[in-house]
Amino acid sequence: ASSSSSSSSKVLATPLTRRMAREHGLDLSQIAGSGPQGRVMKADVTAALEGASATRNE
Amino acid sequence: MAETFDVVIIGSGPGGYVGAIRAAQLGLKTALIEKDKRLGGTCLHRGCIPTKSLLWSAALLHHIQEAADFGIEVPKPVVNWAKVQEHKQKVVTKGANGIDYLMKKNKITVIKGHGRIAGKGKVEVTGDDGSKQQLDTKNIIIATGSVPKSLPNVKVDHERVLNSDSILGIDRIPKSLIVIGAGAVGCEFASVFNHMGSQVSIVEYLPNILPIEDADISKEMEKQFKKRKIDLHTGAKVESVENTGSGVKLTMTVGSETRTIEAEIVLSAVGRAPVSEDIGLQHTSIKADRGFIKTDTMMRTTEPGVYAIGDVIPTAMLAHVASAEAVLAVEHIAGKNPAPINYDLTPSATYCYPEVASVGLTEKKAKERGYDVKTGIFPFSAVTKASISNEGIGLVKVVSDKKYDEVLGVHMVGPHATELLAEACVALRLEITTEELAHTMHAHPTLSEIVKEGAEATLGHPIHI
Amino acid sequence: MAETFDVVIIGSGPGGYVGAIRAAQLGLKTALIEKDKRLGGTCLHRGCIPTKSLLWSAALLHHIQEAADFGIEVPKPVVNWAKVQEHKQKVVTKGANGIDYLMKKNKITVIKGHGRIAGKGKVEVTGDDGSKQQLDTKNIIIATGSVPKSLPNVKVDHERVLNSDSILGIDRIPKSLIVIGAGAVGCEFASVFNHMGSQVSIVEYLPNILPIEDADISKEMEKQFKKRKIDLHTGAKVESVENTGSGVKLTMTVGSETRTIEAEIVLSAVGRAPVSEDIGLQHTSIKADRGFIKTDTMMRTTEPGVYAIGDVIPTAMLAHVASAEAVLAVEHIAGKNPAPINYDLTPSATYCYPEVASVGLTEKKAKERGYDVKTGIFPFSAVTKASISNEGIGLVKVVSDKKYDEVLGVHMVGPHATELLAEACVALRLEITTEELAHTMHAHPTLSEIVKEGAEATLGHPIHI
Ligand SMILES: Cc1cc2nc3c(=O)[nH]c(=O)nc-3n(C[C@H](O)[C@H](O)[C@H](O)COP(=O)(O)OP(=O)(O)OC[C@H]3O[C@@H](n4cnc5c(N)ncnc54)[C@H](O)[C@@H]3O)c2cc1C
Ligand SMILES: Cc1cc2nc3c(=O)[nH]c(=O)nc-3n(C[C@H](O)[C@H](O)[C@H](O)COP(=O)(O)OP(=O)(O)OC[C@H]3O[C@@H](n4cnc5c(N)ncnc54)[C@H](O)[C@@H]3O)c2cc1C
Repeated sequence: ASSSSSSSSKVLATPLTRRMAREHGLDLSQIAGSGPQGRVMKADVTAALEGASATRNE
Repeated sequence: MAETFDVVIIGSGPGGYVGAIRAAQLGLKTALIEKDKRLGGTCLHRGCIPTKSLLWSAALLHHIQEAADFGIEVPKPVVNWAKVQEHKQKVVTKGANGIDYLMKKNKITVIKGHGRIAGKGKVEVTGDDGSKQQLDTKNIIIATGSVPKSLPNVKVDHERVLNSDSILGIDRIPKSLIVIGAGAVGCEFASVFNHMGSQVSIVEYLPNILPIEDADISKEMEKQFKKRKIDLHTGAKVESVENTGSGVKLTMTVGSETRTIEAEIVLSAVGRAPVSEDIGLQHTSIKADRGFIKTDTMMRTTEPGVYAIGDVIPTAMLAHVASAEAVLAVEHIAGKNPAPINYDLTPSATYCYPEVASVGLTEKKAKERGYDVKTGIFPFSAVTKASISNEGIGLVKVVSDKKYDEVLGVHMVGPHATELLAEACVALRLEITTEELAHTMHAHPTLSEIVKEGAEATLGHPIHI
Repeated sequence: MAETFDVVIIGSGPGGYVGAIRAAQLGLKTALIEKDKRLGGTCLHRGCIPTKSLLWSAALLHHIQEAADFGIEVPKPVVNWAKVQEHKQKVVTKGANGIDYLMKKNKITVIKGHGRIAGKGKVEVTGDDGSKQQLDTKNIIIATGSVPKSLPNVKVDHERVLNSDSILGIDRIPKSLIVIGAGAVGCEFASVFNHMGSQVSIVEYLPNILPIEDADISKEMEKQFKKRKIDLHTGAKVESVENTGSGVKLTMTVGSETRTIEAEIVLSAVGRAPVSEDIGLQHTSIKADRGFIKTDTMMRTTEPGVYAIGDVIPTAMLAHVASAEAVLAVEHIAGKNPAPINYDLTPSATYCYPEVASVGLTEKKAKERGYDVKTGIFPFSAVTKASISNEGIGLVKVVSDKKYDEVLGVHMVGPHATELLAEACVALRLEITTEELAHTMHAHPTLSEIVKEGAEATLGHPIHI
């Protein structure tokens, strides 16, 4: 377990999605992961980002 | 009354037999049909395994020839080619026995004969003796694989002009050999026979050998082959191959130049053709496209209940791809919800010496995909473990995306590259960044440290160079 | 006026010299102090590298002895031990030249002599000729490493009773050898000399050889060593070692039994002691604990501006740990915000034949930590690539957590295990689950497929067994 996941529920992510989340101020635990066992993958973060910008653009 | 299978698989290569095992593990009533004498397909009998056995004998000979450098003095080794072949056969037979055992253990019904789809949920099997048997099944997986193809102007006679099937059984080490086609298969045989003492030439139509690899990798391998005195002709179009009685004469054009080279034999290694004829496709909606059967991401063909996997579909013709597709198909049949295969993560391996291995995007492909690409190169000459065996040859190249630092591809030429690749396969699958890869502790001293250094090189600060 | 360094590093092992390079890359004004003639420390001169050179020669000899099985016929090979040593020396010298080059390239000030902390921000270096030089520095890193230690009742005379330093330079292959201590160092020398033809005995105090490894791994390795006719005495307390003039006689007790064995020489390989005396700690607040210097997770000692890394601190005594700690320390000095090292992810490798390698938790440790543990074992005998070189020996064991399916540890005995480990290092670092590992495509045919199969075994459905 990584140091960042000491809280109650564990978020499976990837180095890439952790970085993307950091840069864009996203909370990975709020993103549904499409990877095995719910791991948050790049596609999920990209989708979340696109969703966010789509909302902003409205 | 005939029983009804959950799945009937036609073809027992690494696609078919692995799929059958997984199907049985998932509780499916499974039949596997094979027309060859033994199970295992191309991979076991005419592909991956016998070639690697020859390559091991060849690499061993090479290491023995250098053994004095390490204090092990041996009189000149002699190759007993018949024994080389015997060992190869032993490994293959052991593999086939292993598959037989696995079929029994998993209670898979194995039927020997030629399988054809005979209608909806029906497969007909014709035995060697002409006897026919009909199977009822809920699902069918076509796993009929592929066979060598040849150039229209290069007739394979299995005497002077061999293909990968026939050269595997060759009864001698040819004095000289011309290999047409420098893909994995061509390069592996070139490597074997060069080590065994043949004079080897390679003729490749494209500008570089191993054309699907990253250009820097192909170039490095060309350098290595040249050091080994392999005669390379790239960008070369074969015009004719002529049996001279005592050998073969090959004429090619390279740009405006015409070249003629001669050798004892020629190996035609120009690719493989899918096997989709005479398997009953006419009883389905499936239309093969230049022999290939198209599928969706769950390996379903256009015909409900009929799947296709492995070399017969237009994905990379590799054993592990066939196996992965087979597992996916049976998991789908079993009602699981498998994730589609990400083909960008397909490892590619060529077991020549030194080895070549890669996964992910080449620099060129990454640019085509629109990534802002960074690369890092690190040589094996700066890896201490490699210098211990005098194998400081080759390099690793890491391709990454500037924006998020994602590792997009890892490409290697070097000692044991095919084993070192596994790390990169996992790393890419888990979307690693170069920073994370560079920070991963690797055991010292190992060759695998090169992957870490390659990642550091991408970041601009490798340690040992 | 003397210049002020950003960091002065005492000791040029894989801790010190790697730290110096990274420091220079980060723009720090760096000095490296070494009392040995050449840079590189234990690892390069008396540890990792020379042992692996001997092991390569030994493994090569072994492969040559089996070469006929693969069709390569060679008359009986002869070991030229002087040449074995010469090659080893060549590799070491090349390594030392490499470090010299890296120091120059990175503009690191290298000072030969004995370094001592002389007060806040002061390091005094005493040259071989007694000349003294004082350095001003903002930070100090203690990287003084370790030296062999011995049992109180086993006096190392470097004639009959050797330690790892002296056996490395031995001028002959002993007819017989007793190794006291079956950690990595002991097992590696046992493996070398067994291959080279010595009659080898191992005497280990704990119940199993390689006691820090998972019990199943230790047991498998014991099986392998026994097959190689190495005489194992575990749970054995050495009572005395006596020089008989023509050899040595070792008396031990195993339970209530007393055993006596004789040999030409004894190797004492019972661990290493940190080097923290005579380095000026009295001018700091640092109190060594049985020689070890304690640090926090940023490698800081109790003395502001003084860091310690590598074998001199109470973490695993391994080269890659020393390097990782050094990089961490200089990144901290440079004001970066490095992540602490997760020591659970420290790879461990023993380069005996077959090799042993592991990362993460053993089954026992995982249980102690309260995990609900699952394990999966897969043998190399079921890996086709291994059978190609007749190396279907050993196994992989995957330890996982039932709750989240996380892979907690990967443990191996087998051919090239030290290279195969890299995949597991990355996998654990990225918190892989066994399901994800099992679904990662691995190139076929490779030894690395065993890792995938091990993960499948944990899930209850390995394919090839
Ligand atoms: C020389 C060589 C070296 C190779 N090396 C490697 C390597 O190192 N790594 C790698 O990944 N790949 C390698 N390959 C490729 C690999 O062998 C193939 O990708 C793999 O075998 C494809 O598996 P498959 O199950 O799709 O088909 P195949 O292995 O081709 O198996 C198909 C089987 O179906 C049977 N069959 C066909 N039609 C019928 C029918 N109508 N009824 C019954 N049975 C039928 C065939 O007899 C055959 O046994 C190599 C190939 C060659 C030629
Ligand atoms: C036989 C053997 C085999 C090994 N094999 C492996 C292996 O395969 N993999 C692995 O990871 N580890 C291996 N190790 C362990 C590895 O060598 C050590 O963990 C590693 O060298 C520690 O690095 P270090 O930089 O902390 O210290 P060291 O490498 O011990 O270097 C310390 C340096 O500091 C110098 N020094 C000490 N005091 C002073 C002073 N006051 N002034 C100036 N200089 C000073 C010493 O001369 C020395 O050069 C092996 C060890 C041995 C003995």
